[in-house]
Amino acid sequence: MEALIWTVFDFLLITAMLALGWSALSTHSLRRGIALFIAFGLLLSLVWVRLRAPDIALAEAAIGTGLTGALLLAALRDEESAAGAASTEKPKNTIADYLLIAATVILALILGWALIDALMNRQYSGLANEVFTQLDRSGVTNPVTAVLLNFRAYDTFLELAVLLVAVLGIRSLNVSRRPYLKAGLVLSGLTVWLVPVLIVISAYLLWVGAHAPGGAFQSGAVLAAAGVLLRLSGYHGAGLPARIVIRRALMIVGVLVFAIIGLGLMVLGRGFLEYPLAWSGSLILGIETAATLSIAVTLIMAFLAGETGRAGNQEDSSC
Amino acid sequence: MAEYIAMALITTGLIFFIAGSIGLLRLPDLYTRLHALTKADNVGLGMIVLGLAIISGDLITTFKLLLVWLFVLASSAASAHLIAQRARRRERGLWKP
Amino acid sequence: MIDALIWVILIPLLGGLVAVLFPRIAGITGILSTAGMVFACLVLIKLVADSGPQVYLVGGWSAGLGISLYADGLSSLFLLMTAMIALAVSIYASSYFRQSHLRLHYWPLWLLLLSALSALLLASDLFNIYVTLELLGISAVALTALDGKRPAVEAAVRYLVLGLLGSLGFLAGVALLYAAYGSLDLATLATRIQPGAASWAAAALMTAGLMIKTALFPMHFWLPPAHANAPAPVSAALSALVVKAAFYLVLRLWLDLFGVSLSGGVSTLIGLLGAAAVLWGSWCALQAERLKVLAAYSTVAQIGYLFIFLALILEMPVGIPRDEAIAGLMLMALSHGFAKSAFFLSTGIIQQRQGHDRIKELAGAVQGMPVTTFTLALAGIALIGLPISGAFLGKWQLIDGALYLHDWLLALVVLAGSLLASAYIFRVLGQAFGNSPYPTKVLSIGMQEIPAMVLALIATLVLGLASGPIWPFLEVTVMSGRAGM
Amino acid sequence: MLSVQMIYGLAGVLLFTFALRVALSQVAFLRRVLAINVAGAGLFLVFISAAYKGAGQPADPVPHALVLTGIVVAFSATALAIALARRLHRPSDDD
Repeated sequence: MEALIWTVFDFLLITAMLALGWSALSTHSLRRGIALFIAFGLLLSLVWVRLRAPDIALAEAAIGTGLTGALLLAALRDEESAAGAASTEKPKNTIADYLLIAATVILALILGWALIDALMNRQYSGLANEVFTQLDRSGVTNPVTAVLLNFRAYDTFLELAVLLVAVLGIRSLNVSRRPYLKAGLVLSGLTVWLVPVLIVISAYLLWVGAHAPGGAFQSGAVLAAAGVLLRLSGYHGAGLPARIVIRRALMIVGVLVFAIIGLGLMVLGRGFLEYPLAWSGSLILGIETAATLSIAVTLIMAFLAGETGRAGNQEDSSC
Repeated sequence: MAEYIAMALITTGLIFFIAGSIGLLRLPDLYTRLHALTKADNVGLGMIVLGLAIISGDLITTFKLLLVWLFVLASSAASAHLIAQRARRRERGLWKP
Repeated sequence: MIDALIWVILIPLLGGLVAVLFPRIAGITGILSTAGMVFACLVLIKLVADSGPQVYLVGGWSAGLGISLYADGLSSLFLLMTAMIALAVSIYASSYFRQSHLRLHYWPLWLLLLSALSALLLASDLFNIYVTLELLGISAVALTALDGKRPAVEAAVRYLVLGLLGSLGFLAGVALLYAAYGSLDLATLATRIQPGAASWAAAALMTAGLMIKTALFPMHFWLPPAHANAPAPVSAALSALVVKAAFYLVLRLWLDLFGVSLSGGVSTLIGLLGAAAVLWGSWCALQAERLKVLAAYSTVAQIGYLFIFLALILEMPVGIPRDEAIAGLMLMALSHGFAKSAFFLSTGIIQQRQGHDRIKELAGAVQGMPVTTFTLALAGIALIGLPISGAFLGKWQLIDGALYLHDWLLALVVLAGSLLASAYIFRVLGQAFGNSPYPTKVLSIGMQEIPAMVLALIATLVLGLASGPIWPFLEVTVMSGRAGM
Repeated sequence: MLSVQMIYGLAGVLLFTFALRVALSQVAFLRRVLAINVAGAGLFLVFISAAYKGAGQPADPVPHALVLTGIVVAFSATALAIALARRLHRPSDDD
């Protein structure tokens, strides 16, 4: 009986997700497309929870839907003010489109067949048991954080560099957005009350990451949400430090701490990012705190499109 | 016994959600829809949170669930107000994009 | 000593961070970091030459669980090329960007691009390769759109969209391989992979994704606007390094992972696409109005040669002719890298001095900038593949390999491509000779002309005459074969 | 366990291919950015469904870490794409 309930639930969840995904991409009005995309992202977080991936659900809701959605809506606001009316073009299907549809149907069939073949006769189960046997030597008990910050720490190191490069690229384009108007009573009331709570939650998420779903990326995203909320309610600096030098330092602190700890361990004769067993817990926490700070600052600057805001001195138009 | 109370609470909560969505589809203009959504969904969520708290039993999860409910209440009330305010201004032609 | 692998990645990365924090000393940090990178690469080459391929387990975990870096003959030679070109471009850029406000944004992005390149050339874990590909793509796009003018930003937008689609294709392949064989490490996957639907689809997807990134013929339309509109030092790096790093990945995947069991009909397809790229790229280069567009289309053609080479290697049975072919491919890739970067750098000098790079109005360039035109001529020799250049030896091996496989069509295409290449190079050189009697002064901008000339000299003289040691170096390391380890 | 992996994996493939079609067709730039995000989500679904080990056992954490990295990389690419689009709509002051 219970299996039946689960299959019905799976069926409903998948059809809802596919329907949302399909409609987000094929509605005529871009504004409705973005709204549906945000709904799709939230439903996707539900799918991650269903597939027993709570860390991904947190990150999907915070970064994949929340911040990406905020970014898209801000982009829409600029595009609409530039283009006047909301863009409601009806894409007419040319022959190229039909060809493309045929090609993607074939691709879908090939990929589906390949996936079924991969899952059916699968001799090697993934790296799960390797991770669980080594888990006690990783310094944290949450397996995803162990993989992210110990076993595959080099991946996370490069990924923080990707985030940094993206923001450096945005900064060089110098496309700062018009600041928002001073918020009315309700929004500023909400902001004054919500922002401190968001900061506490982000600290909690950072701390809990060691033994339960959470960690640097989720807490960085929540901190960035506080910054975005400040920005929306009229605080131009969006909570970022006013002085340019501090802002630059915060941008790179995540990658820098990673590199310094890696090099420090090499000086002590161990490999790059090869944590000694005794300190690995605290080293990971140190890296995570620095990563949270730089993730939050870079995500906020991505939303601001790199503008320093009125508070920053105008030595150069972007920090 | 607690199971059944929780079950009852959650189903009534669901009924409120369904009422909210029907309100969204059927009601004529923006303001009434906003009204339906924020009112019905928040009560529905309150019911579900209560039901889940009973099922979970321990205090910390109950507190977290209440926190979730508080956040949804605050954000949906604030956003409903903002949407309504923007619609009012647009009607009176005050709004400049 | 094995830490050289990590230092090659860390030096430019730390340089980039310093350049973000202290923009005033960004130029010097850039030059010092690239010099450090060259030194680390030389140490690495010596290490690989003495004791064979090096594996570095990052974080001390075994290859299955953790990520391992791998340096063999192929990757360390590409790394050395990257480091040397990077040093020359950095010296060039420190004077090219001296006045402009772009200096603040150029150096951090450039140094992070270099660390992405070295991380990619040393990666041996599939998902790690995906992350380095993204890091490379995003920094290249940011650099392309650096001067913020409309054509550059439009080219950067198209480059980003196609780059993301390429990375998604690659990631789809990684997902299938992990679902089927439960590992991400190249060495373990090479032992586990068998021909089947999953490995076929993964090979097709990954190769298609990387073909977009190398701008192979049908998917090349994003490259000319991007490379032509980017600032000169950026387009030199894009053409010589970024596009070639993606080709290196195709080579690595087909030699190590998919090679044995899956080549089949794929090599004929790759050969055909390569041939089409050679002909189409050279033909468009002949029509190009501007020097930079000509250089960009010549990159499309040169990538075509490399893919023809790959098709031949896949068809050859393992043995001496195959090692020769791989060494020949290596020589062509290296000499194109040096020659193309020299070509773009000297085009940048012409553009800065004369305000434009239209080929028709180049008259008098020889008199005004004799050294720059000399570098253009040297680079042209290496691009065509005339005798004293690495490309000549490479093309010799290419035609030799094609004849070995009795593939007359490919040999014909290579000859036709070289003919077209000489046509468009001599068209440029012909325009450069003006009528004013004698050169006013030899060196117009030392800091910019000398690095460009050194690169061109490496492409022609060093690779042409002194490329002896490459053969044993390549054969010892690449042929030892990763799967056996 | 296998059927759950299969259903969600195939749903991921469907999402990926459909979003790829929209991303490749000539539509407004913001819509193509949306399509690339949805395609990425489809791929992540294939990853995580392969990692699902049934209701009882904990799932394989390695794909979870990969998808987390993927989400952040996707965000950075989207942020850069949107900034580039803004630059196109707004001729810069020094033009």
